[in-house]
Amino acid sequence: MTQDLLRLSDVTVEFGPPKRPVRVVEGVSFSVGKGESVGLVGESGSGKSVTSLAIMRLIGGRVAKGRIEFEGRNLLDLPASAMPAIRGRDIAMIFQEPMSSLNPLMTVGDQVAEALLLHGWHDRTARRKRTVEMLDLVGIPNAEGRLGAYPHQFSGGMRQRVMIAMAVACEPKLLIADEPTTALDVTIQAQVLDLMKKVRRELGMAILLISHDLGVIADVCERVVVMYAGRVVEEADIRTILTRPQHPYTQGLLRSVPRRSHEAERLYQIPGSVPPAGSIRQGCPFRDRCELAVPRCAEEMPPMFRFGPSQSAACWVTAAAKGASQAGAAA
Amino acid sequence: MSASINPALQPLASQPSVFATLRRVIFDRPATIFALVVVILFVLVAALAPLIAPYDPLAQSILDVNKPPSAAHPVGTDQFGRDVLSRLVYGSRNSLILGFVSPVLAAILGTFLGVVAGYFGGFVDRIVSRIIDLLLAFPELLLAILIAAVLGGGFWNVVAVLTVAFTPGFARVARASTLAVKQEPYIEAAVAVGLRTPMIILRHVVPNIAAPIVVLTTLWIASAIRLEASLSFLGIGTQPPNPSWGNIIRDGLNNLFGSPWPIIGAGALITLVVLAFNLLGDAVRDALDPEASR
Amino acid sequence: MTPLIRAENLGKTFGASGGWFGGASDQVRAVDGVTFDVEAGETLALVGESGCGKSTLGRLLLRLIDPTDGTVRFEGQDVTRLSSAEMRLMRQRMQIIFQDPFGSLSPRRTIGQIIGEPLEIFGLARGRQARRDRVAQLLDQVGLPPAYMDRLPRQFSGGQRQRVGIARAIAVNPAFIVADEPVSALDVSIQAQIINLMQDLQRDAGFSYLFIAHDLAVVRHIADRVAVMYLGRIVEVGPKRLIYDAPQHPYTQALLSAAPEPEVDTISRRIILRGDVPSPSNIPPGCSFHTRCPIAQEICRQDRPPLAQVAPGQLAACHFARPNPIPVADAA
Amino acid sequence: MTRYIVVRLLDAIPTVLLVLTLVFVAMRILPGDPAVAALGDFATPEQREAFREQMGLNAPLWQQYLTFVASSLTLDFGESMMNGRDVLGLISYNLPYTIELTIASVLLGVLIGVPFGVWAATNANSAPDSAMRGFSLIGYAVPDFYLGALLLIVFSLNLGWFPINGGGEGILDRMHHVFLPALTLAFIKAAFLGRLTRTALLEVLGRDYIRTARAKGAREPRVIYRHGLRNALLPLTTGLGLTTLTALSGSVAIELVFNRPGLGKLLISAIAERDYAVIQGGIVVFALFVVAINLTMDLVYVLVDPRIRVS
Repeated sequence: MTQDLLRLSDVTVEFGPPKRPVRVVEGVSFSVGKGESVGLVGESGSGKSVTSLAIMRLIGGRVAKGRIEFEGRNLLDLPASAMPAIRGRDIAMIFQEPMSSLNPLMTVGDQVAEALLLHGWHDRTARRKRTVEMLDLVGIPNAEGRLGAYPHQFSGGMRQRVMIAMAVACEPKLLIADEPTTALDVTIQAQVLDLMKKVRRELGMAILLISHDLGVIADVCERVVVMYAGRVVEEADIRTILTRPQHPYTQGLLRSVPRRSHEAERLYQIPGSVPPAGSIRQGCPFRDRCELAVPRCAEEMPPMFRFGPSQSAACWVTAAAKGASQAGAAA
Repeated sequence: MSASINPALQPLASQPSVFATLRRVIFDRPATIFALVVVILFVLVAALAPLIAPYDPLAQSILDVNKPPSAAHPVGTDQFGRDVLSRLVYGSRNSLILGFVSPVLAAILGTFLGVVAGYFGGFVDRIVSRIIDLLLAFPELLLAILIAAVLGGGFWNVVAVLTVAFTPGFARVARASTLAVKQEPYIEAAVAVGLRTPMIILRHVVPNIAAPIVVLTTLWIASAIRLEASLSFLGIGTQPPNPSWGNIIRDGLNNLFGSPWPIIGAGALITLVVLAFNLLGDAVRDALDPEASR
Repeated sequence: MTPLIRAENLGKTFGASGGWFGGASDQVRAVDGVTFDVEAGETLALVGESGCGKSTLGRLLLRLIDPTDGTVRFEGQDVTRLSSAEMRLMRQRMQIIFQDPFGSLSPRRTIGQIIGEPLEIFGLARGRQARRDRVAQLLDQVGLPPAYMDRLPRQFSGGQRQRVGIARAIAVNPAFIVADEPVSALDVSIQAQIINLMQDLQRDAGFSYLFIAHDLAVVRHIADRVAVMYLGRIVEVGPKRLIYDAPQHPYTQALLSAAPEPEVDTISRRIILRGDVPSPSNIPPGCSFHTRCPIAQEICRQDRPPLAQVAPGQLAACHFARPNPIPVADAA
Repeated sequence: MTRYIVVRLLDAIPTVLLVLTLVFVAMRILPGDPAVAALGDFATPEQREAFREQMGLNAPLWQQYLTFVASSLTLDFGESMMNGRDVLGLISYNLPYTIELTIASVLLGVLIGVPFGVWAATNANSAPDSAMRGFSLIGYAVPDFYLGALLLIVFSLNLGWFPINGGGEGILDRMHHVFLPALTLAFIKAAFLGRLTRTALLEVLGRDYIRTARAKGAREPRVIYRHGLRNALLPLTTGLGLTTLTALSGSVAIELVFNRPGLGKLLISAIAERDYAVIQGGIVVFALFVVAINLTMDLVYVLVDPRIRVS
């Protein structure tokens, strides 16, 4: 892997009063290389969205610990006033709810143009031309004629296209997409995923895609980070995850999704419920639902063990069985 | 089969009861304790007026006209030599009774109208909500003034006026809440298991719209007290010589050069009591209807 | 042998109206001339995207919504003509499981009261203790400890609430259950639990499901037959094997390829439909899919294709669905 | 948009008719015999008969209704029973004073309340916010006529800065006369508008599109004013309509406190004198005003909200 574009080391995010904090994300480390597309997968309460907002420093909670380095610079060290210059220009973001993520009182043209204006496009004509180009790029038919349209005149899929146009207008080096297709229908989801791949190809940026759906991640991403209850439990390239998952959670997740390759069997089910965010303070967060759990799992959170050149997972049991060694310290 | 599932129950951080929340909301805020004290004092004074008032509120005395505050008359006397403190003490009875009766009557009437209109929809709803909308276009005070202009003053007329002025507000809230609740799948679930409509309304609709109605009732006690004062001030509420905080100010205004004390005293009391009920209403709202707060 | 349920030419038009005079302005044809059967003991999956009318169709079968036209026969009896008292009795035979595990349980009633309500209505367990015993049994059946009977819904997780909803539905021993996207709102790792539970219960009690879903992946395990809906109409229906392996309607094909599965080799050949689903208040003439169809021809803009047999048990509404499409001239 | 405006205007017609019907029902049918209601229990039968004749109360009810609607719509309210003056004339003499008071108090209220609310919202949970909360609590509790009386005692009676009664002649004098009454109402309106601005702005600032604006690199002032306040204008427009209406209703008591001419004072005196024709005229005019203000606000909404404007 070449130089990292984004590197999170031991990031911990807390909400609530400082005296009784709720840790929603704990000790999360992973990185995104230049031009790479990485998926962050997890269920509700896994902390995946909070992690993505923490990178942009757009969360209500506190990053209590850790470093978030972008091109070698720790974003957490920067004064708050330095962040707007980075947001939208270096790191851009799109969100889950296309219906509410656009300002209802501003035309879509103005909203895309605003992203440009905020990052140095002061010439009006150039800005307008670029806005049309971007809307064209994301497949808004008759882009020039739609500049003056308002969001309510667009469907959900179209709004998500506008969001993408706005996000990539300044050619950011990293696009964070937080469940960008969850609110959309299947056929529209296919369109938007296709568009994200196209835009990435044309603009050469890195993508961090957050989703609960491994299928979506498999479609877009080269590498996957699996989160559970605020922690990273496994990380690998996509092919390895799909064929040789090591963490019992990843294994169970893959086996419980209905799909072609195991249609005949009864669906595998992970027992129990997803723990609410911040409810597990000690040991492996998956142990209560894990068939392999041993007493040690309740006492100590397993570190990441290396299972191959591109794969590591946090499980005492599989690591011992496969003789995996502890991955190098995250720094 | 169930043995293999073992869905461990994780009780979400133990859900506090409504009363526990109410207690917390009341006693964690100094302002609410203050409000509670004021309200209790107010109720006690009104209930025990004959014991507390030093004089007969109607007794005139030509010798004691327009006296400033003194030991004998802590808030002075008015232009007829009546003791202002005694008048204020007796005036609280009007505020208390009207303050409670009208909002409660309006809540019952308005909830009934709103639930019926919201649940059944159609023609009934169209008529009811049209009239509600129209009446709501009028501020309560103006509506009360206009109705009182027709009916005239007096205790029961004021009750009627305030009830009519408040009913549309309750009806709107009840209707909107009913419409929202009616969209909830659990209502459809009740239909799907074959429950009769009256039972659906009693079991599944009313308990779930009760919170905003109760909150509104508490908040409107404050409005009722202020409105009664306004009407009495305008001469279309409680009729002299019966004392009411509003008509004490009215009398005071006619005697501006005589003594400002009746105005100052009565106005301060209205402000204090209304403030206290508003604070209490906010507390009840925070306890019962957290989503409506802010 | 009559099927358990037969919907014939079922249709529903919603009309919006407002203002003083209440004139109808926007009409939405949510379900349009739908005909199909559900056999006893089978699971028919009803798949379509948002706004296709699948939930409305499910509610029409149960008469939670009154149809504008057509009939629903339940064991041969026309449900749409029952009086409201007769309909209430009929509800003992047909039940529903909802999508939203948070909204479908009355928030101020304990789960024991919620599950006990249908028992009370139909007099299935007389007396308080008998009812509690039966509720306990039902809770055990859906994998919840009976001790939780006196708790309120908000103390349960989404998956657990969905179990409560299932217990309420099976309490009256129905013959038919509409399951309206029962797992869409749940976490991935919980979905399998619920699907398995529903299958187990069906195996034990022998009722039928109409299982509504928004994509084809989720019904892969539970369906016997699959019906695909688009803009208020069924465009293809058939045995699961044929729908997944030899779909005939281009929309079914697109839907099947659009759902990304976590498989290594699926990524390449994907059919991507252009444009958005048209509004159900303005359905295109001819084949309503022609605005997005990759193989649409002139005939599709003019004639609406009927739902016709393409293989044993498989019907598709496409002019080009037959293995050997007959020439356009002859088709007219 | 045109369609919306036309619909809205047409919709006002039945509303006006309904208002007039309610007034008619309230005045002619509810009290039993209007003659008794108007003249009191002690009037002689002859006086009552004369009253009925004068008011046209001997005609069939439907005819009375039609006459009432027709004369209301042509603003023909007959003559005062006290002094025989034309009611329309009385109203048109008094109305400008009420209008100038209403407008002045709303303007002052907006100027004080909205900036205060923005200040509180952008400093939520700190000192400005607490100040706003205190201000609004007082504003919600203090009766306008009491506040007016206090201001009158201090500034007019004791300090002598402002007149103690009347409406004034000529622009400057009228402004001098209207200032204190307007300030009284404005204080209360500012408390309401300030609180509303704060709530609306905070609500908008929690929306998803605000996060979008931040995510594309907008700095806080731009986020608050361009994206936040613009969207908060929608609830504020409704609030402004409400403020105008409550200012109108508050003007009744304020006119009494400051002893200035105006529609409210006219109505209240008429009630005291049982001047039936003036009461009826006053009620109708007040009611028509309410309908007109609501209609205006709906039309203003069109300008602010593109979801109504474009579609």
